[in-house]
Amino acid sequence: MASAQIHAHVADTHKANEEPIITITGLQKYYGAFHALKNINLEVAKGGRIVICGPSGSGKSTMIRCVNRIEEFEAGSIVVDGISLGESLKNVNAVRAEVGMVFQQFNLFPHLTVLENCMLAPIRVRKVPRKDAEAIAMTYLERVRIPDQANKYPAQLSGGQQQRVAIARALCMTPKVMLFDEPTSALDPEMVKEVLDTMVSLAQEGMTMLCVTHEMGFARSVADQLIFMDGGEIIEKAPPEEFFSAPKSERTRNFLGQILNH
Amino acid sequence: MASAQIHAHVADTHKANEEPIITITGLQKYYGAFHALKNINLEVAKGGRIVICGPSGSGKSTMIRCVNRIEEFEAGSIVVDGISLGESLKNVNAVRAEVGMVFQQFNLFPHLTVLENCMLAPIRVRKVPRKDAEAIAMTYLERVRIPDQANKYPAQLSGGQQQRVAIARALCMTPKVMLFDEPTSALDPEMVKEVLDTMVSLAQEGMTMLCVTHEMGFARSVADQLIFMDGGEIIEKAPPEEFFSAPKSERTRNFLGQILNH
Amino acid sequence: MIRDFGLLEVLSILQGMWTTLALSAVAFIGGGVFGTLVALARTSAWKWLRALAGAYIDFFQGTPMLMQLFLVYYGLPVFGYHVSAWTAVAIGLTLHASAFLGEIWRGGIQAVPKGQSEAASALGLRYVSRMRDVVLPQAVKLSFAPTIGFLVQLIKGTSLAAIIGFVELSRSAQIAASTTYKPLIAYGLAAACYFAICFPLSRLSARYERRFATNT
Amino acid sequence: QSVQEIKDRKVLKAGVQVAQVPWGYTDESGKLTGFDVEFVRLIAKELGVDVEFVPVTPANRIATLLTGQVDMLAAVMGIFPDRQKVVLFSRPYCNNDNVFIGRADLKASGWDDLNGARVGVPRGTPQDKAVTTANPAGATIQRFDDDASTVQALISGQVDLIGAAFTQLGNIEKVAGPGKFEQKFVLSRVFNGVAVRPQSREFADHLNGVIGKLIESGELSALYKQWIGKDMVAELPTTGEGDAPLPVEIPN
Amino acid sequence: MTYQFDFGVLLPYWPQFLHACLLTLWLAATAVVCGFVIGIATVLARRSGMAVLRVVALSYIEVIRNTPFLVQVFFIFFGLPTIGISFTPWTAAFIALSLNCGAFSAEIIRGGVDSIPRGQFEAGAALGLTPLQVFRYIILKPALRIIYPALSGQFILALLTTSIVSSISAEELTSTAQLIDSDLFRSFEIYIVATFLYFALSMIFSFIFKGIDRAFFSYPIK
Ligand SMILES: Nc1ncnc2c1ncn2[C@@H]1O[C@H](COP(=O)(O)OP(=O)(O)OP(=O)(O)O)[C@@H](O)[C@H]1O
Ligand SMILES: Nc1ncnc2c1ncn2[C@@H]1O[C@H](COP(=O)(O)OP(=O)(O)OP(=O)(O)O)[C@@H](O)[C@H]1O
Ligand SMILES: [Mg+2]
Ligand SMILES: [Mg+2]
Repeated sequence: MASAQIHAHVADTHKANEEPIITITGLQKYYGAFHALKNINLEVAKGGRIVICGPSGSGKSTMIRCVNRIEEFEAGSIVVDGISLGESLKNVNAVRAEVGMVFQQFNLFPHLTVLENCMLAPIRVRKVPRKDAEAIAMTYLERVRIPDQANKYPAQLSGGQQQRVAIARALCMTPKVMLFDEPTSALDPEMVKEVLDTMVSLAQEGMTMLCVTHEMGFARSVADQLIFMDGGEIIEKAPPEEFFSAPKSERTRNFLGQILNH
Repeated sequence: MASAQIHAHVADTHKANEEPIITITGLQKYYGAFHALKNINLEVAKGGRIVICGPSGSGKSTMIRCVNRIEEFEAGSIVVDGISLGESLKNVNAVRAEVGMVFQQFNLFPHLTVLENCMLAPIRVRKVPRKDAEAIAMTYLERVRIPDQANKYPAQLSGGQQQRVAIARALCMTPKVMLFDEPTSALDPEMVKEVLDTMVSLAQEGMTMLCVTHEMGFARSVADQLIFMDGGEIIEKAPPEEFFSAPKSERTRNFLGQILNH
Repeated sequence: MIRDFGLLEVLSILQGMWTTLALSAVAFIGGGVFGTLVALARTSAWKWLRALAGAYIDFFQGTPMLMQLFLVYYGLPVFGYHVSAWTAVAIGLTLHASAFLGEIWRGGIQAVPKGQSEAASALGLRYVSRMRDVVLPQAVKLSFAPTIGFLVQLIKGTSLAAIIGFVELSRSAQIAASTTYKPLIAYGLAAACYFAICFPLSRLSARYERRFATNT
Repeated sequence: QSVQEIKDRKVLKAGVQVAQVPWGYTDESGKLTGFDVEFVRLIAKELGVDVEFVPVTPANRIATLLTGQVDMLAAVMGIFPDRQKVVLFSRPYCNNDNVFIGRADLKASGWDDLNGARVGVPRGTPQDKAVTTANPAGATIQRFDDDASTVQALISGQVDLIGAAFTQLGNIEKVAGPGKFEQKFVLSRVFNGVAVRPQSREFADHLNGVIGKLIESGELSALYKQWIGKDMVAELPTTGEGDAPLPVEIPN
Repeated sequence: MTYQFDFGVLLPYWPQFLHACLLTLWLAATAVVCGFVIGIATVLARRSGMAVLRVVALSYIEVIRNTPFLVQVFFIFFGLPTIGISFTPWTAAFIALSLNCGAFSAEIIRGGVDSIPRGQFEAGAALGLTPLQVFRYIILKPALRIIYPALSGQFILALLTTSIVSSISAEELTSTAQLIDSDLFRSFEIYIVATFLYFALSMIFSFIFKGIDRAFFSYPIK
């Protein structure tokens, strides 16, 4: 496994800072009568790399979408980099500018070129001049190793390339935290690796990451904490060695059995 | 892996018959100017279980779609169970009735119940009376272990259940050959197994199968031949042991490296 | 002789509403039957048939319905076919509606995922069964909202049948306006009648549209 | 179209206007009546046949006649040279005076007073033709679909003056109240005739006979008095063809 | 055949027909542009946070869509003067047609916006864009691309609808045809010519629309 030697290195960068950059306390979320998140508590240290897994419908997406308030929630609080997500619209936008997000379905803007996709938010939100925005965009496109695709439209790229553009687009806002929601599960198998490699290198540079994924190889080598969710709750939270070798909960064991066993 | 002990058993049923049930000779297929299949030659023995893999766009779907003429082709011939796919419309329909097909996207008919989905073709094509068609449908729904869902609509089922209905629907025409086009790749990870199990049990009963899939565990334990395609050509064809341990072609090795290595 | 706007006017406008409903029914049924054929022709495998259906649709969508009715009703006798007003309006509205419905349903047919007809082919179903059992039921559902939307247009459009002598909702309002010189009341009442017919249909259409937006 | 055919069929198909008070309209009891309608009933009685009334509008009446949907038109149709070219007119059966009606406070006694005025006329009518030909300096001409809209435009103040048949003034006063609007000047006297298809000369001749008889017996002028409320001109022209029945200018 | 066709007599009238076509085209084009702007404003109002705006927008759409255009024209031309607002026929026609187009395009545009995957809105929000920015920079263009056929169809309908404004004395193709008819009584020839002129105009319209389509919506999609 290519990422094996990376592991030690990633672990190093981490330990340095321990003040939490994300603090989730008593989070409750309902869809109508349906209780989607039940009292979620979580702290993520700066540079922390959390991988979240669990069966479909367990609330993984809902949880990370609450972090940048794409989803509203009913009770509890989420503090990101000292900014509390209260009712104020201003805080919401402040948080969103600090938190990058990458979706399963890429969600690139189809009518804009790759470059324009990356320039949009810096220009409109950060009011960066066009020229500078372009320079920033090119930097991050090089970072994900597709500067040569800058003038193509999303539809002209492969899934793996699209997802790397999505990552670059989020990075252009220089976020302090990156959220990933199953970034590789809409990809053809041979493209999964190129996206995971990009994420690994992000982790190496100390980016704080919350990542929903079932790529257990990636989890094993990159995560410093694994979380297993089921029925809207965090059932298990442990460092990878412990998580895979000695899961405390029966449900975690079953789930791992299912996804590792075919 | 649960299917390991099945392997020997499946292999037994097979060797008995060796006359080819599918013969593909010099198959050429163009999409406009794009050469999608380049001189494909393949023989499948009765009871043969072929697994086809290869990168996206390599022509895997195109090839198996040619077998039941959902795709037209420009040159070459395909003989299925002695029926040649010439120009005659009659032959096309004769072949289609002998060949079942299961798609990645299930393609169940959303306006019909599970039972009606299964009864449609026997009634309209084989002119089976309604009563008998229902009996046949129930038999195969039991076979895929969801007789209790018979009166639901596809949208009310999980992906794994839908795909098993799709298999049952194809079986209701008592086909001699089953084609599978990535039957598990649109499924959530925890549903993959139930569909693979259904396919394994079909193989055990001696069904001739052509299956495009990247589930290498399944391929290893069920297939008697693995095919690797790239750029519209068959690059490698070998029994599983040989295919995995000593692939002749560089491209096969790379591909296997990519999909097994994360 | 000029008189106040009274019960008689109200009754005659309500009477006109029935004629409007009857005309709309004729147009919708005739247009539905032929519209299906137009839609099938527009999606057929033969290029010339598609082109023909396309020209037919272009012509009837590209000229005012007023002119179409006029040319059918006054034009057919010129060529020796004497037809009753009902026959003429049935022909005219059917031609008009079939072009529009044909185009709407073509959209519906093409919106049914290709996998559906592929799966049907793979099961050995032939064209007729493929269309009747698999594609059309879904296409009709998918195009339900625009179909009802067009029905609303059609109901309002049947007012043009006045040109060939039908005293329907608009024309009866016009007559009431001329005998009372109270056009605002007369047309206002007609508008209320149209609204009473069309609004529930529009709501229905919107509800279906939403249902599909959430279902797919 | 021969008279015999109509008699054999036992039905006379006549095109009339049905929203043109007091010429043709439905009364309070819902019955179609008016001067033209009752006139047609007299003709049918003379022929010994029933009548089937076909509603027509100024816009479609000629097409309705020429395509054979009706046998004749008695649809407030004045005899004009251009109409004579496409249909055959019977001898006139009444006169219809075209006038201008305007706001009471407006001073207008002829074309020259129309500078700056907005003049409404029903499209394609004699009034329309007259204004269009006169093209009074400084006036804006607005054309409407029918008399009702034209009158409505006057009442709602969208125009200052309208060209209309003299029968309209009574209608306007009924709606707007007396004294607000008045007849300004008379434009012309038009003679209405029955129109038939050009080939139906025999039918036209027959109609001429019937009309002559009705005039002689005084039935027609009584009918006119009853519906229009004025006396019919004593000396109607005796033919629908040539220059004789054409409108007479009435000098202001 | 009881009727003899004679198209020759129409020949001297060609300048009038041409003029009428241009007027019709001008009325339709200005009303369509204006209606489109009204349509977008209405869609934004319907999605806005203020309940009043939403109700006003919804009532506007429903009333216009469910009553005949003729009645709307009459109301504006004959009805509004009773409360002291009056327009020239041409202005009244323009206002009525713009309002009519506005309501229909609002419904179409809304359909287009609804058909944009939710992920697009979310991705925009996740980048820190405000809702209005998301609409302007992310949603509008793809939505327009999807509804473009419906929209251009609606605009051709608007072109054909102009025929109705002749009833309030606005001069356009239909009223010109009727005027010529009252000169000539050659109804068939005139209506056939008018029909083909309308057809030609709508073909020109759809040609222009195709051009716009190619120019603005030509980014590739799968
Ligand atoms: N907009 C919504 N309205 C109502 N219910 C919702 C909505 N979004 C999600 N849910 C429900 O909330 C639960 C959690 O959904 P969520 O998307 O967070 O699950 P997940 O763990 O991400 O699953 P998956 O692996 O399928 O993405 C599910 O039961 C889902 O049906
Ligand atoms: N209808 C079509 N028109 C034009 N090109 C097509 C069409 N269908 C497929 N192709 C092209 O043919 C090639 C082979 O396609 P095919 O779907 O067979 O690939 P595949 O191996 O099944 O890929 P995947 O793993 O993505 O399903 C691809 O390059 C594809 O772009
Ligand atoms: Mg999720
Ligand atoms: Mg494929």
